[in-house]
Amino acid sequence: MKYYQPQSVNEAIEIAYSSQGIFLAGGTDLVLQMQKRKIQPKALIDLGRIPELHEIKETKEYIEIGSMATFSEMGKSKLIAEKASSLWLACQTMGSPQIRNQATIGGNLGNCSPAADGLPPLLALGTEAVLISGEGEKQMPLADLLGQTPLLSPGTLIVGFKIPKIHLLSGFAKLGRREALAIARLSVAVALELDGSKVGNVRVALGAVGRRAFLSDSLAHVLSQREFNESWLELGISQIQGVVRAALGDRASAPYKRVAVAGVFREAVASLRRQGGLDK
Amino acid sequence: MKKRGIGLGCAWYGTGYGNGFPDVSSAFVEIHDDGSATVLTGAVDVGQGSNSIFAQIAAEELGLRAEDICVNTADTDVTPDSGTSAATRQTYNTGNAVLKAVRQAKSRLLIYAAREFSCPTPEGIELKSGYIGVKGDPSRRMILGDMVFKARLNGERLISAESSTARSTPVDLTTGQGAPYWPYSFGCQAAEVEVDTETGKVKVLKVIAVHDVGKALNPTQVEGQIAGGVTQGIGYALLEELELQKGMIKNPAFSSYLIPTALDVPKIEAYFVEEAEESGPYGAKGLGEPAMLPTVAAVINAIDDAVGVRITSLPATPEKILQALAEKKEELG
Amino acid sequence: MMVIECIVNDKKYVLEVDPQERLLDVLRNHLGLLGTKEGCGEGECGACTVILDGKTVNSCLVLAGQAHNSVITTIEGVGNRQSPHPVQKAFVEVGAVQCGFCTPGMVLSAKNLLDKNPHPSDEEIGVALSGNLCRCTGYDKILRAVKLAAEEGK
Amino acid sequence: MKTEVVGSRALREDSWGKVFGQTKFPADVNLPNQIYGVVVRSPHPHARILNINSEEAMKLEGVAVVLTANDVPHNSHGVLFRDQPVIADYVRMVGDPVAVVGGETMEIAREAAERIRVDYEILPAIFDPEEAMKPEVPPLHPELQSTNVLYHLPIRRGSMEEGWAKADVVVEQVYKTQHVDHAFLQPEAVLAYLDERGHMVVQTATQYAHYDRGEIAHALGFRYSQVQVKTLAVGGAFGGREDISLQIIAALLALKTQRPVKMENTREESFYSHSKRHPMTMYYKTGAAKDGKLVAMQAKIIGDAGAYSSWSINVLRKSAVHATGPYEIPNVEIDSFAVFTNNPYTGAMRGFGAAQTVLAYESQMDLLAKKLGISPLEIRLRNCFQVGSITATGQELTSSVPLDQCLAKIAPYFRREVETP
Repeated sequence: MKYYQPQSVNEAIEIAYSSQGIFLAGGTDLVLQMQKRKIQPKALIDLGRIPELHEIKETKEYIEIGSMATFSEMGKSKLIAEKASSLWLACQTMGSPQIRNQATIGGNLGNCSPAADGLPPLLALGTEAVLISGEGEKQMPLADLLGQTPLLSPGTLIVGFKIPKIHLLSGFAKLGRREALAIARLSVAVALELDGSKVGNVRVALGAVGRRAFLSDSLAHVLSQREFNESWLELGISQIQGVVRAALGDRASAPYKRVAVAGVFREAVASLRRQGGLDK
Repeated sequence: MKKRGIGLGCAWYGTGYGNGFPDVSSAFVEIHDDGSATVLTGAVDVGQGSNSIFAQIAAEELGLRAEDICVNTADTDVTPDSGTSAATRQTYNTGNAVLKAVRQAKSRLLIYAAREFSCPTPEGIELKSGYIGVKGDPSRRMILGDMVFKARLNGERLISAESSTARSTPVDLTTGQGAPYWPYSFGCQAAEVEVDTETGKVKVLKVIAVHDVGKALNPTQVEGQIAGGVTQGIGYALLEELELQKGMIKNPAFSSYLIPTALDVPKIEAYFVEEAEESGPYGAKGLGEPAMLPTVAAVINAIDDAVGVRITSLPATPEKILQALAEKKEELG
Repeated sequence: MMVIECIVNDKKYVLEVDPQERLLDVLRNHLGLLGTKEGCGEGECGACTVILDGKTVNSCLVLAGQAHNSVITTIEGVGNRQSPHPVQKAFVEVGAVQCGFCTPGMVLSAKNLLDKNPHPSDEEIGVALSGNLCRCTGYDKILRAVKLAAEEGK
Repeated sequence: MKTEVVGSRALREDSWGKVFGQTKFPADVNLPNQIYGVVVRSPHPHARILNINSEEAMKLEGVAVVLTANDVPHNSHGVLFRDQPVIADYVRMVGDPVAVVGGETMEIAREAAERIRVDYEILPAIFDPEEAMKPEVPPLHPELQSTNVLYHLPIRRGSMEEGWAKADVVVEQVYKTQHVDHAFLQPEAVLAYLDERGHMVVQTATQYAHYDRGEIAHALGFRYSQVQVKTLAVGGAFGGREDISLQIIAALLALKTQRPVKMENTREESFYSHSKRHPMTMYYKTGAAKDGKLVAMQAKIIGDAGAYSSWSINVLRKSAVHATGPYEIPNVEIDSFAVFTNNPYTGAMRGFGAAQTVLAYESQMDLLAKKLGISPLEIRLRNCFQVGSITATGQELTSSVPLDQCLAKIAPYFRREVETP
């Protein structure tokens, strides 16, 4: 097996084309799958040495996060804490310190586990994914990308994410079996705009409810343009339980998850309120 | 909603192999020319710290520090059989064997020293702080090593082999009557939990553990056993379960067979009661297993106290708790 | 095979490795640094924790190639009997060591925490050690030891 | 008695080596020219082995040897009965070793293990102990018992009729516990070699070196004096290192190849190569009088022994003896059973049978307290053992029974918390 460490995105794309190798981000999932021989790549293209992929920065319209930003880096970023707090929250509880130091947001999307911690917040925040391949660079809503099968065509590199600076308030909660090193059994990210006491443009994304994280259109519809109060919360709970019911059907985990999502939604909203300084 | 509750659990535990099985430990001891000593025993230190306990026992008897004792264990070419490191038996059983062996090796030295000090009986001799001398007469003492060296030049060999056997009888096969174990250890724990009634998640906030140890030979190690036991007990009560499908383990990995992490452990307060067990070394009895027993009961009882549901099958998963809450709601109409 | 260069415990190495090899195997098999333990091979237990470029990682999830041009600290590079690291000293004094299999990884996670945050809160200590499983101690004395090491550093 | 060193917080000598990473666990020792052993395990819970084809494995360069049941001089081991094969030709659980490969590297040995083809005649398997204990079910170990009930201990004390007559409140409940793994952090590992004396030296982590020596000597046909088991640092045990795991297999490979042999379990292999905590189903009925005194208890305890006996008899005995909890009950009827199934075998684990019954008897105490309208603390204080108490097995507790003192220490905390609204 060949091992490459390109210094630039273009170099990486070229190597991918010529070697038919696969991209290695943090490696916390890929290395395991290689150990178990579930994946036996012809070549590995380690993206760790491409400086631009590590950047976390603010531009006029976006918070931009390079695909190789680790969960620790995001979790320590003041920018993300202030302007993408649901993502920041997800970074605090993902895996363990060691995993957070290694795992990247790009890898989280590339591996695309149903329980991927980073995806529901990015979805709720209306994130655009930036991809590049031999055919050039393109930008598309993450929600659309997650609707595609396969997720990425071979040789496509995830460059990073652009979070529009619209949703100043966002929250996240995750239900795991234990307090650390827990795979999400359910996760909920909520983002919204608050105009006085009225909420607009609500976006709710769920993780570990089905094959991939998804954004719920129906929740967005029902919960937008209302007073932000207790009855809004209760409406949200009953609606999200319906969403989980519909998404899980008769899967073994359904009876539990469709009830438990109430507590997760409540906590996600509570975290949003705290982040927004609404509970002081 | 998050609700809090507190639960109590008591337990008892008969230590040793029990049921009349010959529960024997052995130890060899040699006191060296400089007064330091080596203890050989088959007992394995599996991490619980038995080697330190044996060093402390030998040091106590010889008036030395624990670090003056070499404890070499569990090499079948070298050490005598001391039974398994299980059944909460090494402190008690092998501790007794070491104590007997050290006293035996020491007894020759005492006899020799009594002659040296013109003391009519070895009862009048004591070993303390690296010295050997006449009890109550600080002017008549000698560095222990010097006395041992002298004794050896005069042909004394301060070596010994001893065994200790726990008392136990088989129970009657038709009535179960008998005295199968000795001694028994006791303990109780209180657990405070918080139950999320929406997700069914249980968080253990605090555990108070009080255990009967006869005598704490090393309080640090007693506390260590208790905290370790409590944590395993929490895993047993809430997290751990081997999922079997037609005899096949579906979760043979630490990512799917979950044990508690540092963040799953509550504040643990460990206390112990010291009421000497006459048959134990310095009154000690074992604690390894008893430390984890009451936890599961304390947690399960605390869940009931918090939300009024009785979980009867382990582990108390969020699924089981939510289901029990739903059933309770139905019952109440 | 590929050649990697790295600095391990202040010593520079140039090694020929299979790129699929894990850093854990490189440390144990090529360099004989056996203090780094393998408990699960899937990044769950933290027994193989090392500090790579200032961050703790599970060396069972890092490929040799990823360690190219990096600076690594293993337990062998932390302290010794003549001058133990404050964390090591505290672990012994408090009684945070039982079977000892998790200990090297725990010490490295704790050291790394204190390097970056010399006065951590109890919660920060718990989080810093949450990727290191221990089955013997119940973590209680380990958490206390880290706290003691931090206090002694004040 | 006044003591100085005993009772002090003396430091553990071994902890220094452990904090510096110097301590040698079995995975950390190696010898020049060693080969690596890997076990092929059965994916079936109950099967007869018809044929093992190792041709493809032997074709691989660097494969030293493949061993099967026929290669073991005395193919059995076990703590109570030698009912467990070193290498099975008849499989009773998933994970039974059916072949062993020795290779020049761990990778070669693993690759070769995957190439071994085993033909099984799959036999009907049983997983529910209550099913398995029915007399018409064929026994898994006919050489030990004519049914799958390996052990039954009845405990009878007093008169149940009188007991129930005195009971003002009765609670009846079924409790279940699960299979639990020891999850010690250090997976099993062994280094085995013949030394210059011709003795078999086995360096490993075990709970009982002398037992291991006996089992290795028995299986290989050696004198005890020619087998040395040297225990290295043990990375946690909790009962999971009581039975033999890799020790005999490694020694056998060393004997057959006359080379040092290293074996290391992966975590997954570890799950399959040691015992588990017994799951138990416990049927409990307990009665108390109005004054809070326990008057009668009836319990039926069924423990899943899995495929081999290991310590099951002793474990279920311990369950029975401790089934009342630390309380005086004059009228008691307990029946405890250990039952073979095709589940992973169960054996010793911290608590050893007493860790299951505590769920049952302490739950019963709280349920009774609720019915009686007294506090959980009160009902325990009224019934707990004291010096002079008689247990369900008729044993008089003659000294050091300070449960009341333990409860007294915990009481203030408990009362305070209870009073908090």
